Amino acid sequence: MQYDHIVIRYGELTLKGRNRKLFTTQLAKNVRQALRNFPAIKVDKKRDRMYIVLNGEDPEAIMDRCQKIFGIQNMSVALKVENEETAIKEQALKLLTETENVRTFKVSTKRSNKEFPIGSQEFNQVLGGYLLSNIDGITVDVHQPDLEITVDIRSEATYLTSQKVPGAAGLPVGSSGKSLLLLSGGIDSPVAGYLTMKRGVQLEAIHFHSPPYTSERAKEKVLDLAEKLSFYGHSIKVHIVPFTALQQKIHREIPHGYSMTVMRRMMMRISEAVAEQEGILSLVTGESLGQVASQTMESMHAINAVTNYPVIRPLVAMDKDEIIRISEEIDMYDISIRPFEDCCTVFVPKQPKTKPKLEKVEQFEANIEFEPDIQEILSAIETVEIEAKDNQEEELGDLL
Amino acid sequence: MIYLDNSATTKPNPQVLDSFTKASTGFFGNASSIHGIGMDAERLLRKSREQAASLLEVNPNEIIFTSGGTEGNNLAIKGIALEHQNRGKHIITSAIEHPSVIETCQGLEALGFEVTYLDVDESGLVDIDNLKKEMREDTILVSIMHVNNEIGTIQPIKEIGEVVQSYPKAFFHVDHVQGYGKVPLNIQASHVDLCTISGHKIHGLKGTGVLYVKQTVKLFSLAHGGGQERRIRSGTENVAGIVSLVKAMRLAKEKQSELHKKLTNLKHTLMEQLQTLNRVVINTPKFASAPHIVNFSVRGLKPEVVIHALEDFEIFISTKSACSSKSADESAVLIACGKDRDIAISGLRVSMSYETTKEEVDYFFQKLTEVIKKLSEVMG
Amino acid sequence: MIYLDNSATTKPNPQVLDSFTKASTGFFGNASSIHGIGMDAERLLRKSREQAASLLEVNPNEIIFTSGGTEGNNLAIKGIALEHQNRGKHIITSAIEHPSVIETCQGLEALGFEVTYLDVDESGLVDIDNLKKEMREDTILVSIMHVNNEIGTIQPIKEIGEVVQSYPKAFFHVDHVQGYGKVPLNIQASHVDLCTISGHKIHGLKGTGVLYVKQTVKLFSLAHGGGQERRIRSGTENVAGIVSLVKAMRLAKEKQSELHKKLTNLKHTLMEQLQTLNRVVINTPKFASAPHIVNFSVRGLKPEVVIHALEDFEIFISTKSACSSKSADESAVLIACGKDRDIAISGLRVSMSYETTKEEVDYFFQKLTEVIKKLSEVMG
Ligand SMILES: Cc1ncc(COP(=O)(O)O)c(C=O)c1O
Ligand SMILES: Cc1ncc(COP(=O)(O)O)c(C=O)c1O
Repeated sequence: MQYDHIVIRYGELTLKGRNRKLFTTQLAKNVRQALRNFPAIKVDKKRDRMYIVLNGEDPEAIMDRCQKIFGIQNMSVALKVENEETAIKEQALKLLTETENVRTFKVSTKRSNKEFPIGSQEFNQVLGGYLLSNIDGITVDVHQPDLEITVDIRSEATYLTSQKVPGAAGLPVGSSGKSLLLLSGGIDSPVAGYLTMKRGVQLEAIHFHSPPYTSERAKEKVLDLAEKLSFYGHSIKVHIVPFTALQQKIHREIPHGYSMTVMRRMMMRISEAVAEQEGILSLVTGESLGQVASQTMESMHAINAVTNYPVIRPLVAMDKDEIIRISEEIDMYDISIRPFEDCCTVFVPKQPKTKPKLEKVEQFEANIEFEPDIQEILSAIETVEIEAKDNQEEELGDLL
Repeated sequence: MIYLDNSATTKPNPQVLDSFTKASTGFFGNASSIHGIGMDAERLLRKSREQAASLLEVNPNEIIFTSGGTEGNNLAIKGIALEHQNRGKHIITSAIEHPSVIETCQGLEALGFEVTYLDVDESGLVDIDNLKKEMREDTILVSIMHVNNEIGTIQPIKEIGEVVQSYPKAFFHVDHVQGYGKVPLNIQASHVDLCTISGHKIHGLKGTGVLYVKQTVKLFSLAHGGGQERRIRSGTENVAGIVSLVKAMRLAKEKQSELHKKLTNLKHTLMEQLQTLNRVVINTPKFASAPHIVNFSVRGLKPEVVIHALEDFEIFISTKSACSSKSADESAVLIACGKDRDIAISGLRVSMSYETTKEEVDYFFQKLTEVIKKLSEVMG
Repeated sequence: MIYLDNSATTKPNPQVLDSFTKASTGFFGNASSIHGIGMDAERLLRKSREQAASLLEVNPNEIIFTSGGTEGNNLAIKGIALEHQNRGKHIITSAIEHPSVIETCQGLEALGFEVTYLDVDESGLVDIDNLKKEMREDTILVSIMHVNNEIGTIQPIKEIGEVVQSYPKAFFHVDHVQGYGKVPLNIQASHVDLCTISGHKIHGLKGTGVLYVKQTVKLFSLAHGGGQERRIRSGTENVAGIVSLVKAMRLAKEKQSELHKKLTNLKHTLMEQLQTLNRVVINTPKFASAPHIVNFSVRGLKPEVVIHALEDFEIFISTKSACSSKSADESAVLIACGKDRDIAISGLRVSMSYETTKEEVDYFFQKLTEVIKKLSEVMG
């Protein structure tokens, strides 16, 4: 069957009253961006839905790609027909005969164009009867049909659509500002990033790299995770922080029970500075309560004390199982479990303080000059922009 | 040279060979080494696996790279048998499988397994009702090929998959070696648990292949060791070979629908022409057969003699499959299809590739006509 | 780039790759096809087999071409076990074999076989008297490696062969993967029944190997099918791979004695230098070890960190073997040699090739010294 359109329905964002236009405009932009490898398509934004005019492009590939765009409630392939009874009948017949494995069907008509002469109930009957009399061995099943044909009669035309495919829901990325994600190679932080993007937030990421204690593979893993995330937005800037020297200094100068807390505070300070430079107003972390030593209430308190920026913690109240399930769903789990160390596990003290006291941390830090180290690090950050690549990278793609 | 023995092996595509050479020198590291040279190899391996998975529409961790079709079939069948023998020791296959399936099953019989070899009809087709009858509570594996390598019959894989699916203890293996790139197969929709592909049949290199192994399926490993390939198939990964294979898979897939049209036309023309010849009986079924294979017998003429006579014109075709071509007797596949012995001993196979042209097929037919005429005069 | 991880894998020799490419295009036929294109491939295959045999000083029909060391070891061990289980189900190996031997034995334990893992002394050597004590009437296989891949220990293969020889029911398998081209081994004089070689460890291509199988030895095939390779290892022969392997074998053999001298010198110099470093403990035994491997531990430093630090200078060495390098824990080989845990978790391996120069080794030593100094300051 040659479908010529995809209908995209908005869902949640239709509720947003005056902001609606902002959201739909952002969504249309995101859709165009995500589908830039399908040059023939056209995106036609309407008040209550959006059409992708296929112009011959492959509908399945496009629907696949659209499933990673937040702000889409659901979508269907569609066939555009003129508002005329015979044309609708013929096309519906074609649609039904050319779809495989259909023994039962159902017609539902929605007539928002009241000028169309036949009412929706009546048209269900008219069209149903027409289809029954033209195809052998087919019956109507209103409860569980193999194929439901929706006839959407609108002012400009009629759209015949079959099944609805759920979208990623949420809000269009870019409609809720920007945040900086502290991205490690673990399971949690990419999930935190994903959930934040789902609320319409565009991300940048920051990663702390400590060669030779952490390997290139660990860095690559993070870039691979960022690439997966970038499919939900357009592209993600990743700031790679050379962290070795500072970690070594902390290891040397701070009592071991407190080195972990101090290290995290340094990460927060550096992240805040990067956010400020980039005009970003908040940070995102993958912390959740009670998983490891650094995620006790006391620890969070001591670490949070260095920043006034809002810290978004989408996982804070989630179970590990839930987090893993999402990680698998969004295809990041296999990357996250690649066995390479990240910087947080490099100088793990034998007995980190699980309940660090803020005054003590501040006291330890006060004795040592860290500011020059931080300034040096900030000037040495490497930033890469990761784009959602639908095709293989050049270098390797050539071989494959 | 008119090479019409592409079911035995194909000429490697120069692009495929080129990828192999480049990867051999540029990515020679051991993908398990932790340094950068190992990492480069590992990344390339990972990309290859992802691409193979997307071509087969499965998950990357369901791709097990092997050394070819024979290894894939052995690993699938022995791997299931040895791992799951506590559940049952009954295996079902068909009478017209490739030797790497049939002989593997016979090898398992020697180890105490019981094997049912399903009959086929005159087209080489397995009968679904018959399969249903033979399924038992202790059946742990059904292994049926997609496209037969001698006569080209396409089995109803999806229907078979549905039957096997209803037996929770039984796994379903498909030898897809002759099918890949020629006849579409939807692995997941057909409920396939294991699926074999071989590189050198699709213009890739010898020594390369894939076994698809569904995520949830456990196999007894035939290659224990470093734990590579999901612990199912250890050994330092042949990254260059894998890269070349995936490239061959991609090229074959890209050409598939065009190829199907072209070869189907050539096949039908050739079959119609052959029908006009005296003594010739066509063994490839008219329907449900792959586009690249035409098998026929010339009654009363020794097939080797025909082959060698055609070689004088630089035309290369074969008797049955290469694997069994050295035993001079009848084709087990043709016998299983119920052919007379004199047909079964005189089978000839033409197998085409994307490079085959109409001119070549016409020229082949013309020379075959001459050869048959000449030889018949002698043989009387 | 200073590549000192040649025990993990080697860079293919350009001549070897060239042979592969030429054979892939010029001899692409299926060696089992009866026409001229098949015959050309078969002839090349035969020549290759003869040359491999003459390099190993064995008969051509004792050469079974495989896809590498892991397949060779699995085929030898499982092939004997499954074929001869009626005679007995006891297998002897050592505690420091490669995973492709150890894990294969463990796999067989799951199938009801009993395996004795011989202890080794602090140099990694198997004790002959101990072996004699463990030999039983139902022992069907003894599998001992020639050269250990982590620390380079050379086992007394001839003496072991003599012990096994006196048990008519027992076969003797040698994993010669790290030995070939480095340390001479006389297969026949050592009463070896099965012997594994891998192409990519000797500047050949991945996916290639040989298993020597003595004429009189029968194996259960892990690759049933068309009956190639004495029915032991079916599958369309990877002629180009085989040609490349045999070329690599020849080049390695030709260079062997020169290489032995050169690497032995480099090894001794390096070991002497390493001895002068604080924290460093040398694990490779001074005597009875291969010329290309030097294994040492840096107490208190994580080996991955040392490796990554050396990468900054384009120097590539490894932790234990590539196969087990991703599991962060201790080396089973070093533990078996009786080393403390802190030594066993910090093993590093330098493995050289014919391309390694004195300058490279000196530079490596200099940078290692610097790296250890710097890292030690931090770790306290
Ligand atoms: C149907 C079929 N299965 C399996 C094989 C074996 O594949 P390979 O030659 O790669 O071992 C072949 C070809 O020989 C084949 O035609
Ligand atoms: C001693 C030894 N045996 C066997 C093998 C396995 O060889 P391959 O990598 O060719 O499978 C190796 C190397 O990995 C080895 O070092």
